[in-house]
Amino acid sequence: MRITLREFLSRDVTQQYPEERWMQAERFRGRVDMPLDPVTGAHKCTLCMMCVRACPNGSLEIVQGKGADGKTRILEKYIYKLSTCTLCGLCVEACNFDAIRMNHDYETATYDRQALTLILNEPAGPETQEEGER
Amino acid sequence: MTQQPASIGAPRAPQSKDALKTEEYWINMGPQHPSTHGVLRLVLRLDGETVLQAVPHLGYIHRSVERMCEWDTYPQITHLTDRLDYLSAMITNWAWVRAVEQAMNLEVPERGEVLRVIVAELNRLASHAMWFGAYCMDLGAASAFFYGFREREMVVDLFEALCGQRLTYHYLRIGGVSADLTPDFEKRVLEICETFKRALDEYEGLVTKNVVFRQRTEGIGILTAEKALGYGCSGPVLRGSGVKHDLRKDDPYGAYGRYQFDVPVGSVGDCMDRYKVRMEEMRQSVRILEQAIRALPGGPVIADVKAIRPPKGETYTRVETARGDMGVYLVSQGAAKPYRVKFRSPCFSNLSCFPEIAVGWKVADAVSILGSLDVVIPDIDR
Amino acid sequence: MISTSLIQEFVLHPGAVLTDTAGPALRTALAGFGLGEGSYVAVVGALCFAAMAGFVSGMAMVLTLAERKVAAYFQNRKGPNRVGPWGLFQPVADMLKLLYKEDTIPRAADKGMFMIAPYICAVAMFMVLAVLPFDKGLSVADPPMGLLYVTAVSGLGVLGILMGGWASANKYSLLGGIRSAAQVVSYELSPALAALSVALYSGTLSLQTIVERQADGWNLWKLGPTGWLAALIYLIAGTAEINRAPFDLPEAESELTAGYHTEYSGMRFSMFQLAEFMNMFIIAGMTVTLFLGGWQAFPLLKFLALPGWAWFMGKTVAAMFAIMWFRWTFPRVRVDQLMHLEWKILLPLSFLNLAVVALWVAAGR
Amino acid sequence: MEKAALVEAIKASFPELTPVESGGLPEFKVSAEAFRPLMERLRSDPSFAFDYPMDMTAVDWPDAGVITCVYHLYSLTHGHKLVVKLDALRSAPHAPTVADLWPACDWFEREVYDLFGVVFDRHPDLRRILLTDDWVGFPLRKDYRDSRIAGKTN
Repeated sequence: MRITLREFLSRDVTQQYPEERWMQAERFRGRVDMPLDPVTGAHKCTLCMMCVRACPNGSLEIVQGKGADGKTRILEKYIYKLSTCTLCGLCVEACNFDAIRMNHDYETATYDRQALTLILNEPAGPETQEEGER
Repeated sequence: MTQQPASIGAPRAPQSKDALKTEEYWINMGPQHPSTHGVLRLVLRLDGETVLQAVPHLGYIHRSVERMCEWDTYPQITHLTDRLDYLSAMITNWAWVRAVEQAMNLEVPERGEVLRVIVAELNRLASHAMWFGAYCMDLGAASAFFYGFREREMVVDLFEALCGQRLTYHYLRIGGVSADLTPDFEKRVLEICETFKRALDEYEGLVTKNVVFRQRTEGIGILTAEKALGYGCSGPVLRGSGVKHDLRKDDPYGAYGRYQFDVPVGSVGDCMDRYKVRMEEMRQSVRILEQAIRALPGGPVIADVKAIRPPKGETYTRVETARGDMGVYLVSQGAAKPYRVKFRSPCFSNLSCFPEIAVGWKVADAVSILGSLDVVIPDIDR
Repeated sequence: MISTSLIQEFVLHPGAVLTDTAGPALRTALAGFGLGEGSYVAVVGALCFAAMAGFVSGMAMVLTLAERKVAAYFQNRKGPNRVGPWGLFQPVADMLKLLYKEDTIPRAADKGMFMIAPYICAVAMFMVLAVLPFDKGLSVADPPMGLLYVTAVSGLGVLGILMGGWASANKYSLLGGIRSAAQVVSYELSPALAALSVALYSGTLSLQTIVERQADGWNLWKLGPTGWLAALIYLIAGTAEINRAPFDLPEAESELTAGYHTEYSGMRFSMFQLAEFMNMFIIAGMTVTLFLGGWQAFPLLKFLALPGWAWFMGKTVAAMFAIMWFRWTFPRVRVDQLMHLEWKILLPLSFLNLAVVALWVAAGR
Repeated sequence: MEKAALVEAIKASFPELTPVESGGLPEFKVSAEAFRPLMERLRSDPSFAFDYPMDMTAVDWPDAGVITCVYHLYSLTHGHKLVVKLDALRSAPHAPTVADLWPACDWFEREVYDLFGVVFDRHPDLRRILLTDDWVGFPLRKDYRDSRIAGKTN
């Protein structure tokens, strides 16, 4: 009894979620996301397909398109199926060009399944956080 | 309900002629039930409140992880093992990673081994803290659940800082660990050790010495040593029955050989013994952590291994998770994907003794016994 | 005619005001309409029921919030604080939810009994509440054998629980109902005996006079160690009688999901909740009346001159806090241990206690 | 005791058994007839004292037309491990049960029956343990195809 009273008087440890936000750790693995290279302003992806092969759940898919001069291959669509992704981080490790990373976005619930299939390489990209506020 | 074949079960007590005419009846405990810790269905045959026979039905969360392993390459399988015994995900990672390293007899750098021990013991602390909360909730003391989780939260925050996830860590890699420690890691681990020491004394006072708790656990669900061995129980369940068997000592692996810690053993094998063994194990884990943090070797954390392709052949390795020994039987044909993988789940065997030790006890005791076995259902169904 | 001094007087001594001024005024007013004594009783009865219903719904709302807040602080968390400041409107939200929620009746349920059960619990609770002495003269009725009445009627609540458990055609509810039948019936005995030792000492069964006799000191001290023992037995057995932890077997969350009221929802469920919370209030109130001097002031703090009912409510809130404190500290007892505790420990103790008090009273204190 | 000593000791009492040469644990491949006596001996003989059934599973070899039941045994007293393998024909896989020697094998064998289809003779309660009772087919067999598995099948 004495102990529960002591707990009764000690401060509470819960966190009021919507108001107080949890500051994730630096290495927090949220959703996969393709930031813009601050130097060139473009995506760093070189279509080497390493990440697609590394992903155990087949949630990455790259659609290639023809470049302006008809020969070079350019990245058309970098499709990321968040619905099958298990946030294991193997793709980020496999990428040698540091093109993709896992940002701190953990509120990824949506109302319809299609919204879970994201196209990561649009210039703006789905509300990707800026490079700074990682 | 199909009539369950009575593999193990007690016949009803003989009815004296003039006794009140009572009937036995079947009751479904699960798959949705507050104290089965997941989707486990126990069909109980009751006579009033006394359990005459318990027939567990498994497989509600069977994802056939073993079949999925045949599709993925070796590194990809590591993240699958997070989802087996999710309360000691670090240690289940280690079980898989150790199997592949043994198959390729790959040398793990010293710092990687020590980090694995630290992370495994932290995970054991978090898992036992969670079990403590859930077990007290099963017996009715709801507030102890929150105290258990308050302690566990510190460890989970540390893991988030270390590897980025709070439950499915995927921190270990074949050949070592994926990332080195964060700068404030040592300080936080020592902080956790202090908190757990104080918390364990508080739990002792709140629960262990509590008369009602002792009445609900002492002498209940006796699992004799011989039966425990026969049923293949392991971990705190086996040690609770008085058998001193801990893989970290009997089948040493990793850097456990460097640290002094003793293996708590129960005597009778009732719920209280299993409870005491786990509480003592938490203290031993704190001891290991303190020794490990003070002597952290330098150097790389992962061996650089190019192609992970174990030669043709098979290995069987075991690791001590928070619930018992988790074995990995790996058969490889030299390809990039394993030919056959079998995860020996500690909870599967720990639960197999339940139908025998739950007979004759009340429904409330069945809940207490199941809680003391500390089963994690995805680990059973795989 | 309603002068401020009357109101101020009413606040201080509601009982006296009601019996001396309001009662005769009402009687003459009715006589004016040519209605006799019978209608006077009917009107007073209706008024009392309205007052009690108001008090009960107000108290239930306060208690639901208090229970959740106290539980939360015991568990290092905040409890409801979203609906209104510090969660004050949470009970209103709960009430609205329960009103609008559909009253599902399981298909296999025994409809009649299923619908009646919660109201029997509520009725039992109301009947006991009628006798509780809130202040000098401020209780709906003050029968000379009040204590006997309370012990008799509080056994009625178990009927509702048993019917609820049986009617919802669900094995878990049946188990809960049967458990509560065994529990409440067997936990009638020791509190009755503990209360009897107090009645023996104060020479009456009427609650009001018991409280009056405690003017010069609470029974707890006057009865000495037997007083302490009787109070402890009453509180423990009382908690068990209203199915609250650590004896909450009928609605054991971890074994029977929610025991007898698993299948209930909406208004019927709120009736069960209402009965449970008010039972807690009653047990606390009875403990205060019997042992802690009802609406008598603290002997040391007499100078505060608070009205009687404020003392009563204050002590009852303290007693309720203790009951809640039990709930969040102890694990649940098993059914046979529950019976063992009553029949083999509490009952002999209360008999012994009664014997000692009887001897002491016979020897003439 | 040491691996070589253990292998010798077993060969002494069961001459017709040939240990399998592999880098790992001591291993024996056993025929169905010699299986029960060996297991009973391993269980009861104090010099072996294999009292702890570590694991029991099966591996499907479609091209060899056989399902191999693999028993991993461990002795707590002596601390040594042993692997015993028993082949069952894929067409009608049968194997004698050891559930009476080690109760743990009751559930292990039920799981192998459930996922591989190996019928264990004289098993007390041979039912599917993981899948629903009316499941068709045995998922862990290499030739098991299921239309519902999206994407990968091999």
